[in-house]
Order: sequence, then structure tokens, then C-alpha cells
Amino acid sequence: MNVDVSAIFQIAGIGIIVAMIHTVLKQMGKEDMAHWATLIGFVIVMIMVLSRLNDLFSEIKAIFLFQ
Amino acid sequence: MQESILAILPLSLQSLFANLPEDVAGQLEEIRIREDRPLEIVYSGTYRFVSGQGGLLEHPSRAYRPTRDDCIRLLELLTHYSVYSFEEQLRCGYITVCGGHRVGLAGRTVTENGKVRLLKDISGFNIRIARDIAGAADRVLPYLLDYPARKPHHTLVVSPPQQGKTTLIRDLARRISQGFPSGADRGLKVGIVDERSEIAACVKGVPRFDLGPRTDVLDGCPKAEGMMMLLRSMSPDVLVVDEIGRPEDAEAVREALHAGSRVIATAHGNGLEDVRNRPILRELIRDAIFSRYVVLSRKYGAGTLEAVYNERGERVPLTASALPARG
Amino acid sequence: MLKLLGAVLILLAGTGFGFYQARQLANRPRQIRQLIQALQRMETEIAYGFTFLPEAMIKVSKQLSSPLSHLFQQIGQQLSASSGQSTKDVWQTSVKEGWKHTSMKEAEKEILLQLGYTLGLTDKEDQVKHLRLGVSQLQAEEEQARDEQRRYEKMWKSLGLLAGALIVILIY
Amino acid sequence: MEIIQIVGLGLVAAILSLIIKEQRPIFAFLLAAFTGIVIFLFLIGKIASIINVLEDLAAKSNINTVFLKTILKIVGIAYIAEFGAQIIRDAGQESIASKIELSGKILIMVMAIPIVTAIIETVLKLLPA
Repeated sequence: MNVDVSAIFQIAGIGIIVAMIHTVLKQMGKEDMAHWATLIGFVIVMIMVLSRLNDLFSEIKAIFLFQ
Repeated sequence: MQESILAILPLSLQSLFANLPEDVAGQLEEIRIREDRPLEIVYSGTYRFVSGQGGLLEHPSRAYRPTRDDCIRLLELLTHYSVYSFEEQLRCGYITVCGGHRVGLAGRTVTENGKVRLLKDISGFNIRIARDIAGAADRVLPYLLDYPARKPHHTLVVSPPQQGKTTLIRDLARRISQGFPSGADRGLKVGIVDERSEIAACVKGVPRFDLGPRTDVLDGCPKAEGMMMLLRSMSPDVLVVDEIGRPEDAEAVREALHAGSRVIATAHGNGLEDVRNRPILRELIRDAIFSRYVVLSRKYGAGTLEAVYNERGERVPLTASALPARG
Repeated sequence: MLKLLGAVLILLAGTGFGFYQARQLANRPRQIRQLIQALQRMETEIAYGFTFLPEAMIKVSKQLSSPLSHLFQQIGQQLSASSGQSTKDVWQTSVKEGWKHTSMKEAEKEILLQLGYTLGLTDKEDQVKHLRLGVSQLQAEEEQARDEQRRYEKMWKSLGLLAGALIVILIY
Repeated sequence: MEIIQIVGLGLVAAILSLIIKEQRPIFAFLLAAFTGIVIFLFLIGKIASIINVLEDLAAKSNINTVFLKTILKIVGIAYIAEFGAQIIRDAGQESIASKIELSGKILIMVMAIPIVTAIIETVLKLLPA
């Protein structure tokens, strides 16, 4: 159970930091770099969420005897 | 080959001159380096061109031709990489290098209202090798001594250019300053006015040659003022001057005589007659300013003693030993 | 415990990198200013002191701080050793070599290399003219470096910190 | 006791997503989705045990297992549909959420048809002809 909690904090941390990087870079005038950073952050979080979703669906299929 | 010469040559020329035959290198008088023209050396009166491997050639066609880079490198070495600090000397057309060698320069001049302001694009170098022969004056010194006054006579050394004039008076100054004969007697205070820094080859005011313990050198100073300054400041017993020829020089010589010091000077000329009809020197001879005239020639190599005349122009009998010995 | 230590280390590394970049940016205008002073001092040495180039270099190098003083010192020594190399070669190789120790960029290096062509080869006015030209170019460069420093110094510091934090969280 | 954990988790996730919302809404949505998944994963264990109990009862009372299976499927579909719809509604896409719910209903209807027919047949049998 607690693995997921740390994962949640991880996602939140990534979100916050990427947001801060974005604002700092935008402030300095390096717009493109900022968008790149956000995109990378998003991709990482997406991967984590999708892997978890995959687990969930496979579990449900197993339990509800879907064939 | 003198070390001081090799030091100023760029690497490409150094290797070339290093394998010059030894006897030629010993007798070397001048090295003529001209951009894109055959490299030439002058030794014991004759000249030869130098090939790429250091061989001597009659005909210039196969001689080594220094490149523009060689000349720039040579100029840098001569001026310690700072041409700007030699502007004064460039204006006079020569640079004196440590070791006493004088390098004549040829190039494009920049003139300003008639006067040469600067020498640029220097493409021709003439390295005149200074040769310090101790003892060159021993043969002639006995004839110049005025025993009763314990001082040398007023002497004028006459010879065509490049005949060892400077070498002779340099040695004269050294012997007189050390004391003659052979140091037994007390030396005299000698003052040298070295306008073209050739007698003493001073670098930063310090003479490179040994000119005797009691000698003072006024480097790079016009002769007339130089003699006056030395008379007032150093009160020399003997004043040595190179190549007098201008009216104010003659004036300064007269001034020196009245001040009681003896003068040893040199002048360009083939013999006494040639000097006699030179405008300025004519009065000096007529007034019998100089009591000794020494005439040099090249008969047996540079610096051969031709004859010594007294103030009335009569020949002073030369003892056998003083006669023209092998140079 | 170990993970915590690792995290702290990573964080420190991140911020260290950020601060290093910031310091590089801060050093650049300062070193250009020193370069300008060096050239001006060279100009006075040449125009009024008539000192030889090697000695002028060594004298100038004494009044500079670490990376540049070493550079000028090295050039001065190589020239006074008069190894037969031309000023241009000595000057340009030393500048290229010494550049990695300084935090300056290509533009200044180009200006200095350009100066090497005529250094010591021409007469006084020409030397002074070239040195003044170099100085004015460097001043333009310094102005640009200064405002770049103003803009990016803070950014690099915060970026360093954030990057460190991000890595820590990712690995955690 | 687990309920406290779940509620705690939910609260934390809500707060975090609030923080992120005004700067990067996408991360907030991802965080919400992730929390949903985590909680569901947590429940899966419980649901599994319930279903096993139901199966045993069905087996004992020898009801036709086919009915039970379809019922379980229907429940599964309902769960997933409801889960998806909520997440998407959370992301602000009402239309898509309703579409999902609709599809959920239809699929359930499809599953339910054999059971309904079976019931009707038994009712008809009971009725006197």
C-alpha cells in the first residue's frame, strides 16, 4: 500500500518542480526550453499512471472472469 | 661562427649558416639578406652567394633566396619582438645588436616634410660583423705617443670604409685606458663619443666590448655635442671620435684641443692627399691640428698599416716590426 | 538512511552545477575587463615606456589575477626565450591554450587572435591603433557579457537546484 | 482501519492536486487519476473475496453458474465504466463522460438479455396457460 503513497508524492513532486522549471525558464526568455521541460515531466508521469492503469485493468479482468 | 650572430638569425638561416666552411665563417665581414633575392656574404674582401645547404656559389642563380617570413622573423629577433621601441634607430637606418654587430636596414621610408619619419616594409638587411681584435693597435701605438707630455698625439686615422678603422681606434682606446706600454704606466681617462654605437656597441648604455678600466662612452650622441658634453662632464685626457666630417665636428675638435685633451679621430679617405682636399679636413690639416696621421689600407687584409705621417705631412720612419705585417 | 544521504548528495551536485554556471557567467565580464586593462597597460608600455614586448608582457601579467596573468606570463617567457618562433605563433598558440582556463567565449578569443597578427611588428602609432581597436571591441563584448550575466545568473542558480530536486524525486 | 488509510490518501492527493492545479492542470488531473487507480487497486482484494463467497453460495444452491458469471461481468463493467466516467468528468469533459456511461449501460443490457429471457420464460411457465 505505501508504495503507492510514495508514488503519489512522486507525481506531485514532479508536477511542482516541472512547473517551477517552466516558470523560471519562461522568465529568462527561454520559452522553448520551458515547454520541453514540461513535456518531459508530463511524459514521465504519464508513463507511471499508465503502468498503474494497466495493472488495474488486468486485475479487474482476472477477478470478473472476463474472457 | 660567432654565437651572437646565430642568435639573431631565424631558424631557417641558422641551419644554413651553421654548415658554412669554418675558415670562411671565421673571416666573415658582412651578411647581406635581401627578401626574394640571393643571399650574399662578404668575407676577406671578396663576396659569395650562399646555397640552400650552406655551400658557396659564384653565380647567384642557385643561391638561397630568403622568404618574406625569414625577413619578418629576423626583424623580430633583432628588435626583441618590439619594432616600435627601435623607431629612432630605424630612422637612422641601422640597429646595433649585442655582440657589437651593426645591422644596416633598407626598406620603404615614410617621409614627413622632407625628413625621414620611419622605415617600413624592411626587405634588405646588412649584418656587419664586429671584430674585436685585441692588439690591433700595438704596432701603431709607439708612433702616436708624445713621450714628454705622457699623452698620445692628436691623431687622425684615415682609411676607406671597412678597412678596420673602428677596430683600430677601439683597441687604441683600450690600450690608452689600460696604460701603455703594457699597462706599466698609469692609464689615461678616455672619453668615447659613439654616435652610431659602433665602437663600444652599447646595449642599453652598457658597452659590450672591453674598452679599458678608465673609459667612458657616450652612446648614440651626435659627435659635436658629444665631445662638448664629455669635456664638461668626464674631463677625459683622450677623446676618441669616429668619422668626423661635418663642420661642427671640426669646431668641436678645436674646442677639445683648447680644453687640453688629446683627440683621436677617424675620417674616410684613401690617403693623406685624398683627405687634404676634403673641405672641412683641409683647414684642420692646414692648422696642423693633428700631429699624427695614420693611413690604413687593405693590401694585406683589412687593417694593414700603410704609413704614419707627422703634422707637416712627412712620413715617420716605420721600424721593421711596424711595417705592413700580415693582417 | 543511505537513500537520504544519496538524495542530499544529488541535490548538492545539482545546485553546485547551477552555481558553477552562474559563476562562469559572472567571471566572464570581470575577465574581459581585466583583459581591457591589460591591453591598455600594454599600450602605455609600448607608447611611452618603449619597453620590449617580452618585458611588457611580464610586467602586465604581474598586475592581473590568476587565469590571465598566467597566460601573459607564459607568452612573455616564451618570447624572451626567443626560440625563433614568430610573435604571431607564440601569441596565438598561448591564447588558444590558455582559453580553457578562462571563462570567456569565442568572440573575445577571435579579437585577441586578430591582435596577434600585428603585435610588435609595426611602429608606435600602428601598435596603439591596433590596441585601441582591440580594447573598443572588447568593451562592446563586455557590455553584452554583463547583461547576459544579469539575465542568466539567477536562472542558472535556481535551475541547478530544481534539476537536483527533480532527479532526487525521480529516483526516490 | 483501511478506510482511514484510504481517506487519508484521498485527502493528501486532493490537497496536492489543488497545489498543482493553478500552475499545471494536467498534472492535477493525472494525480487524481492515479489516486483513483491506487484506491481501486486497494479494493480489488476485498471485491475478490466477496465474489468468491458469492460463487460458493451459488454453487451450494446449484443455481446455474452462467447466470452468476454474467452478473459478475455486469458488475465489472459497471465499475470500470463508472471509474472512467468519473475520471473524465474530473478532467472537465462532461460529454465524453456521459458517452462512457451510455456505453456502459448498453453493454450491461447486452449482457443482461439472456438472463431476462430466462426469467420471462420461467414466469411464463408458472403462469397457467
